[in-house]
Amino acid sequence: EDKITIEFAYPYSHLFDVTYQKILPMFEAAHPNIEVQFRATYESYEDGTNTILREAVAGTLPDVTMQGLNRQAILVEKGIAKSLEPFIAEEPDFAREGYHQAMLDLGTFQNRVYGLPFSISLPVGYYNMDLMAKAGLDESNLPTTWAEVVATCEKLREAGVDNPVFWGWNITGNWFLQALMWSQDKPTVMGADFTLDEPQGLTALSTMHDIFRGCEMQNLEWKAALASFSAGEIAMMYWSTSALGAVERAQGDFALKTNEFPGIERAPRGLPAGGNAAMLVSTSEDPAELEAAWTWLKFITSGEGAAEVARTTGYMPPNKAANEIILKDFYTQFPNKETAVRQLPLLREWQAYPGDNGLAVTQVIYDGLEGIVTGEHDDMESLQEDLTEEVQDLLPSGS
Amino acid sequence: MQISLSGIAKSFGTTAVLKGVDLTVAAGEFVTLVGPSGCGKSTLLRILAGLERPDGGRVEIDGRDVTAVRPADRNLAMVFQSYALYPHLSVEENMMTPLKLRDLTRLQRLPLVGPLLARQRYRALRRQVRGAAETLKIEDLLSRKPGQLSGGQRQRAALGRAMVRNPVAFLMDEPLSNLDAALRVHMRSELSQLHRRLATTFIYVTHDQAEALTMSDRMAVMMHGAILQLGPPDEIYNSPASVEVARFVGSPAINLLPGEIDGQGRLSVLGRPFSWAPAAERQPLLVGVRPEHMALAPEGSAQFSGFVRHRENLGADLFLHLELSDGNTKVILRCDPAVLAERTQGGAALGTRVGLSIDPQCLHLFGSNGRRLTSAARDLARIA
Amino acid sequence: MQISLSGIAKSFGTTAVLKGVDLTVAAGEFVTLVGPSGCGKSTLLRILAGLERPDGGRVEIDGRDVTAVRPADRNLAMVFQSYALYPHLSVEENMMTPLKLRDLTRLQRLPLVGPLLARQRYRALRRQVRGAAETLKIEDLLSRKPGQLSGGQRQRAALGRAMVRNPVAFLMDEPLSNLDAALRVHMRSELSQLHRRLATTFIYVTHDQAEALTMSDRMAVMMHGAILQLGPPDEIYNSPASVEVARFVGSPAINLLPGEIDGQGRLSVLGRPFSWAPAAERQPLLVGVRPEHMALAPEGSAQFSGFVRHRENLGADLFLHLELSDGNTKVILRCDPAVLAERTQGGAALGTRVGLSIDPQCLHLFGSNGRRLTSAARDLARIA
Amino acid sequence: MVDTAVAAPTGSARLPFSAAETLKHVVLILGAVIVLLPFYVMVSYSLKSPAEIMQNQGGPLGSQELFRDDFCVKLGNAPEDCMVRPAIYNYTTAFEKAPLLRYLLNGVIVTVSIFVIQVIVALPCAYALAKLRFWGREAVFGLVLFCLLIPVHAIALPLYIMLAKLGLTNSYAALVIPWTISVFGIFLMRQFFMTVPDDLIDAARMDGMSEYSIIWNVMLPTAIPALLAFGIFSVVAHWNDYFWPRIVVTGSRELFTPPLGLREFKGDADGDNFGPMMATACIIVTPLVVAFLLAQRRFIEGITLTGLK
Amino acid sequence: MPNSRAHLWFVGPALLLMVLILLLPIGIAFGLSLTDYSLGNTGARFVGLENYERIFTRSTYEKMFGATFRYVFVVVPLTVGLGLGAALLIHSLARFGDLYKTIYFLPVMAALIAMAIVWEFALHPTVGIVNATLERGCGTVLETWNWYAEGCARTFPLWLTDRDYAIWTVSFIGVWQGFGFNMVLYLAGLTSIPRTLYDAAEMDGSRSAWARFRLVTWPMLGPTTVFVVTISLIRSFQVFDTVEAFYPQGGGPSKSVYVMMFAIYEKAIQHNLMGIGAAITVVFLGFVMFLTLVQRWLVERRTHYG
Ligand SMILES: Nc1ncnc2c1ncn2[C@@H]1O[C@H](COP(=O)(O)OP(=O)(O)OP(=O)(O)O)[C@@H](O)[C@H]1O
Ligand SMILES: Nc1ncnc2c1ncn2[C@@H]1O[C@H](COP(=O)(O)OP(=O)(O)OP(=O)(O)O)[C@@H](O)[C@H]1O
Ligand SMILES: [Mg+2]
Ligand SMILES: [Mg+2]
Repeated sequence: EDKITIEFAYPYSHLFDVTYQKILPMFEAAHPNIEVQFRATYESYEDGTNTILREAVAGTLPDVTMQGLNRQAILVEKGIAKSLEPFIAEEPDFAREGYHQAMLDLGTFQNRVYGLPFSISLPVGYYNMDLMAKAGLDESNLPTTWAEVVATCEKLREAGVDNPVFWGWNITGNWFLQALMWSQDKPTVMGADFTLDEPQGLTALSTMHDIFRGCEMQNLEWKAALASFSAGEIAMMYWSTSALGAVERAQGDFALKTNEFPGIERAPRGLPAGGNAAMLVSTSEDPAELEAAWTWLKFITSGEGAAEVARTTGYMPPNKAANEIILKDFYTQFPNKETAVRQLPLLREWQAYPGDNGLAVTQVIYDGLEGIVTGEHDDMESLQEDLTEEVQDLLPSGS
Repeated sequence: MQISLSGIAKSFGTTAVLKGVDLTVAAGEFVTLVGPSGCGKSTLLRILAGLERPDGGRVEIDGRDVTAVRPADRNLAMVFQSYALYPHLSVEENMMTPLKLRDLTRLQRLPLVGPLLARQRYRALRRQVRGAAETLKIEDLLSRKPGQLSGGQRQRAALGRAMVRNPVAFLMDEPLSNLDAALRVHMRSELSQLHRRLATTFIYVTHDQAEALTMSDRMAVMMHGAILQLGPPDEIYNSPASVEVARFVGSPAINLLPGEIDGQGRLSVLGRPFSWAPAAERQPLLVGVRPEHMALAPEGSAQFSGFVRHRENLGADLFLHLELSDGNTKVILRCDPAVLAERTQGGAALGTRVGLSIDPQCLHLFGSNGRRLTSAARDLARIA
Repeated sequence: MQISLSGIAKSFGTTAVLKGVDLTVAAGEFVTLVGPSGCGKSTLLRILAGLERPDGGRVEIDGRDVTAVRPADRNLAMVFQSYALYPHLSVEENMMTPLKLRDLTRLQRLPLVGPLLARQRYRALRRQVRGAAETLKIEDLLSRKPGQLSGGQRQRAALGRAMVRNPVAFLMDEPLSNLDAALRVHMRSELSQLHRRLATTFIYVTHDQAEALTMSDRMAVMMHGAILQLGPPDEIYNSPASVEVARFVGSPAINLLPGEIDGQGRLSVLGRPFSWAPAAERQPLLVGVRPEHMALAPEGSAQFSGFVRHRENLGADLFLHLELSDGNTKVILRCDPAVLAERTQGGAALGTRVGLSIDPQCLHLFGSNGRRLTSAARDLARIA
Repeated sequence: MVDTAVAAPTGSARLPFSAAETLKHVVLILGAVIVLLPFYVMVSYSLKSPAEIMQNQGGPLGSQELFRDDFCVKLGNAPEDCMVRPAIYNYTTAFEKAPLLRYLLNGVIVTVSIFVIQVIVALPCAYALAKLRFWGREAVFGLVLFCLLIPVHAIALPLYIMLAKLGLTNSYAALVIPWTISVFGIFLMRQFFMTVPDDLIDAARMDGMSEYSIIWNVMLPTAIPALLAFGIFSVVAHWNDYFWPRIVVTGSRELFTPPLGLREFKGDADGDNFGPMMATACIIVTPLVVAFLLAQRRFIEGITLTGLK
Repeated sequence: MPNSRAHLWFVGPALLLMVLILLLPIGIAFGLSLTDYSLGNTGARFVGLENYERIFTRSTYEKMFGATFRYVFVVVPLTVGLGLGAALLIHSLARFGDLYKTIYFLPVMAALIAMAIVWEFALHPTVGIVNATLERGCGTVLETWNWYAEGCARTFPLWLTDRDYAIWTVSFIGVWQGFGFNMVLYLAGLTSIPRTLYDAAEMDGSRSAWARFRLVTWPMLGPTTVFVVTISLIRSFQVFDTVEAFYPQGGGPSKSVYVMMFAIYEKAIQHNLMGIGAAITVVFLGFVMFLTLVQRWLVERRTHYG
């Protein structure tokens, strides 16, 4: 009988190749009439979005694509992504598959679901326990607020650690800013309104400033930071859970511990979700093919498919069923991977900025934050003002 | 097969390089185009070859108008000053190229396949090449590349490439000018002999008058885009049609002295009356005397006198550069060094005053327009 | 100031290029080194200049050993075949360069600042340059770049650059060989006159014997890295010390005929006995006769006879190439075209048989070792 | 201050290693050390395990101690079966994970077709610009000079859109077409052809060659050194090009060129797989170095003749 | 063959491709620079010169010009100078010239994307080979040098991510990558200088190598220098690969390495704002053309050809 072929593309081959290599045989066993062809992987989320935009012009879109959570909005706005509502409607017991609402929200736009999250990361802290011990800290009393972090820095520096902290402000430009905003339970954009001008905004900026200055943090690029951390020079590193694999692979001879992301004065009240979601971008008119694409999309985001994400990467699956049922022993076996799961209730949207200038906004924020690290900006209030003005100017209502 | 050019005109941009040149070359003739640099010799030759298209005029070969025919279809062979051998091909391949292009089909010319397909034909071509190589005595060099040859050998290889195809005529553009003096003299006689052997038309461009004088049946002296005089070499040497031709032909150059014909029709040179009347109107003249027609004479019997300013002894000849007593005329005279040594002890030292006599029969008279007076002394003498 | 080279030896790799050359040049002399290509002339000159260091031997200038002295400190000036003018500098700057390098400090040589700092000195230098330019008649060209000059003008600019510094001697390496024939003849006399005017030593390298013969006080014939003969040009032309020298000097080359001296000490050439005895032992000989010492003679009175194979009419001279009756000896003889035309109607056509006579006084006899027999006819004649 | 005058009088008396010569070597070796430093790092990393790379340990060649291959473990194998030697791991991964042989083949196909087409297009044009007189020649040459200035990155998107409209993305054509015209090639070859004597061309015409065969039978063989020079420039540029293939090849990996092989190991925010990446880099650069070594003599000669003197 | 139409066939294809592949996209870019087109949108709005206005008013773009010119003015003189220096040294060598030639040409041949990563490691602030080597010097006399002492006290500079060093570091890598290319061009130029000119200089009394260089080598290399400088200018204006490899986002610390080509890429491809990207392209072309013309005009007059 006819085999239906669908095309599929995803980012970060060195991370996800193994995941899909494990999923594919299972899928083929379950659906022998569908053949999934993998396209060249995207180098990064940005590359993924740009590629899809180009392919939309060329008319060579794949059927299913994995996009960064904050990149979904663009594809929806430009009408490239297809709504998944019709397919969800067909599913009799969609909820039972384990998609819980918070996760579905990440892919919901104008009340319609466009993307199903596949792998989720959250910001966490990585600690070199050997160094932390020098500051007199152990597993039980790792810092929970940024103030504590700064205090720890001082102790560490006294103990001869030149470079106590690396705080990943540079990850995708604005993720950590959103993290500080969500910590205070404040979204960064509301509609077309940039909320940095509110008091929470200033708090977020000042917190960063305190960390960078208080810890005399070097402006490291991620690879350099990873190298320094692996070499045992950095004690505390704040970054995405997704890097766990890379960190463990490269780590030197010290005890590594991940722990919850600290908050401002208290534990965070929310954190932005990183990771990617599966979107349907097929241009096919053939219902059978669309159906096949949906089948694949559903397979990888639920059940055994999703579980492989946790097994093979530092990410966690966004699927309740997968996390709670399938992976129970797994997390006890790999406690460092569990930190993110513990933070799951804090999961919030990784917000995109609306309009054509959305990506340029990210850049403006990135540049602003970088100014704090490099010491270009010291007055947070004026930075707050500048950033707000510039970003608002780029957002649709501003023009 | 007769070649004729008529009314050939050619301009580059706004400068007219050729101004209506006519030239007819008989079958088997050796014609030399000679003239100063830039006078248009090469251009004329290139027009004849078809490499350049004239702005006006006709080129005919054997009565057929070929003005618009491609060079390849005129069956002329050309030898270039720089030889223009294909540097990447051996001498044999160089010589074979025109044959291949003419006699083989496109398929047969293919690099590896060709020789297999048409073994017979290739063998025939190779025989032809070998024949030409023997004539030129370069059989041993056939497998060398041009870079491995000396100047004279390259010259011969280039000739060979021209010869193999039995062209209607050979066109040569200063083929010897890249050779050193001794080799040039040698190749001169080789070319002449080749011409006699092949009995093909040669049209030969040079600015070296020695080549033109020694090799050609007829020579054409070109200047400023026009042919000034056309005729056998000795006619041109002995009866130059104009001052320009006279000055160009002969080495060292002809001596030109101011003179005039007075009311009685008597000639005087540098103010000194000569004893005969060239039968022309009263006019100022330029009087030409070749160095070999002047002789040292005892002061008494001499017509002129002057000081020796410089002497060049070439072994066989000795050229004396004299400054005449009038102070601003310089002449060169040739004498036999042995004779001179005998006649004047130690041979006319620099600065000494010597007498000079001129054979009136050997004067060339040019009118104020620069043209030869037809009734010049020597011609008269001949008729007499 | 006397320049002397003694025992100069030089090898490149394993090939010995110079094999112990001795040469002494008197102050103010014009000495020419002549010889075939590759014989080591340039190398010798470069050793003298200091551009090359000899493997053995001494170079002395004015009695001082300069073998290890840098070129810049020998105060010799060199004119190169390719002129070697700095193409980016005007003629004036070119001529000023050696002066600047010698007379100015490093600071004063700086591009823009220098002329401001040392205005006086620059003015003096410029005067010096202008003086030399006047001598050479190139004042008008001073501001041009070499690329805008003709060959002769470049030649003069190069001379100018050498002249300005009043060197001990001028060294010239084939300075005329890049010029065309007419200009070469002209520059020849200019150089001679310059030499007379400056009265400086000239050491001049060429492979063109006409230059050597006409310009030099003495010429040295070099071959295979050694000087074969050194003497005034007419001595070399008239009494070549060996076959090699005789063959090299003279154009067209000397005719060489086989001969011998028999038991009675009588000379015979090509089997024909000659009427005098050169007072040498019995031996086989090579007998040299220059083309101008052969003459056409009526068959009866002729010593030899041959067929005309080729004729070259140069206007003033006519060279006949004859093949002697013995079938394998070829000779060239020179005659006056006018005389020939008179004597033989239409002038010895190709293929006709002509008689040939040789002036026994002008024979050059070379022994089997190639060396001249000192008792050769002509020398005898002279002594007599 | 450099002794440029090779013919200096000291020349012939020069010992194999005089003081000046030694000094030059010292300077050049210092330069070479700096130039080679990254290559040393590259080769050295291609032999090391991830931990050694990150912590800068293991000496120049790495300790070659066994380490665990996570990828293998994640695929469900027992950890003890997944112990590998770094050097072997890095190079085998380079060839397995990224089908590097295939990429190398693609690289050869693409660079060779680009070069061949560039030659086919540029050579006649250069010939016409150098040796034929025709109306508008100066204008065309001016255009060539102008086009030399155009950066590819600036026109990438319009070009992509044009190719997309033709449906040519994700094909060898897409990789090749934008480079079919090399203005640099035209420029270089024109300069070279200017030095070829006119007589040679006229001789070919007299021999009966058409203009077309003059180009291929006379100019091409004469221009081999210049072509070699151009070839090195062209091949180096397109063999190493990362930007353009990344833009047009979005479909199957079958079309990847060697540098895209690097991207398998490029991980951005999540850490890269450096060992295999460096191994890949070493493998990619090797063919070029070999080619350069082979071509070097005539390559420099080629530029010498192209009128850049 | 003046009468044939051969040149049409010869120039035609090249001309056609030139127009289609190079000029048409430039035309399109010019058109787009007047709009706010964004990939994936169906239409675009005509915005006049707004995009250009932005380029010349926003501070980011000021940084763009700053970074570009800083890069160009460091890299061009150094690649040319080092290229010449290396060529002179190698040319004067009796042996081993080929070896050095190959070594110095290596960076030209290496894939920059891989080399960028290598450099990142080599320049790592603590474990990188550069700073590790510098650290060895701590405690020696070098410490009397203030800068060095500071480095020893904490760490030596973060070459790539310190905004005071970044552009110079990137420039250094540009020099590292580019001077071999110029060296080869200069070597070619050197081989074609007639030896007799050096002899003449020697005879004229130039005693030092420097005098000979001033008198002969440098002027004779004039045309090569024109070519080398032109090519280096164009290439360094077009610098992109290193910047993108080191700073995939943002163009370096405080945008200190935000060169024009990266700006074009960031705007047009990363941010999907084709209008602005195209406008920068047009400005870029204008700049390079202007500079090339100026340079030609300045140099051509003083250069001797043939
Ligand atoms: N292709 C051309 N374009 C412009 N001018 C030309 C061209 N070819 C020749 N000329 C000019 O035409 C004139 C005649 O040139 P031609 O080559 O026929 O001279 P020539 O007599 O052969 O000189 P020579 O003895 O130097 O070879 C010269 O002034 C030359 O500059
Ligand atoms: N630098 C060198 N290296 C090796 N061989 C050389 C060098 N210079 C000259 N020779 C060789 O030395 C011999 C003499 O050369 P030289 O230049 O002195 O000859 P020449 O008499 O000047 O010849 P020409 O008349 O051709 O200039 C030649 O065989 C030449 O090949
Ligand atoms: Mg000519
Ligand atoms: Mg010589």
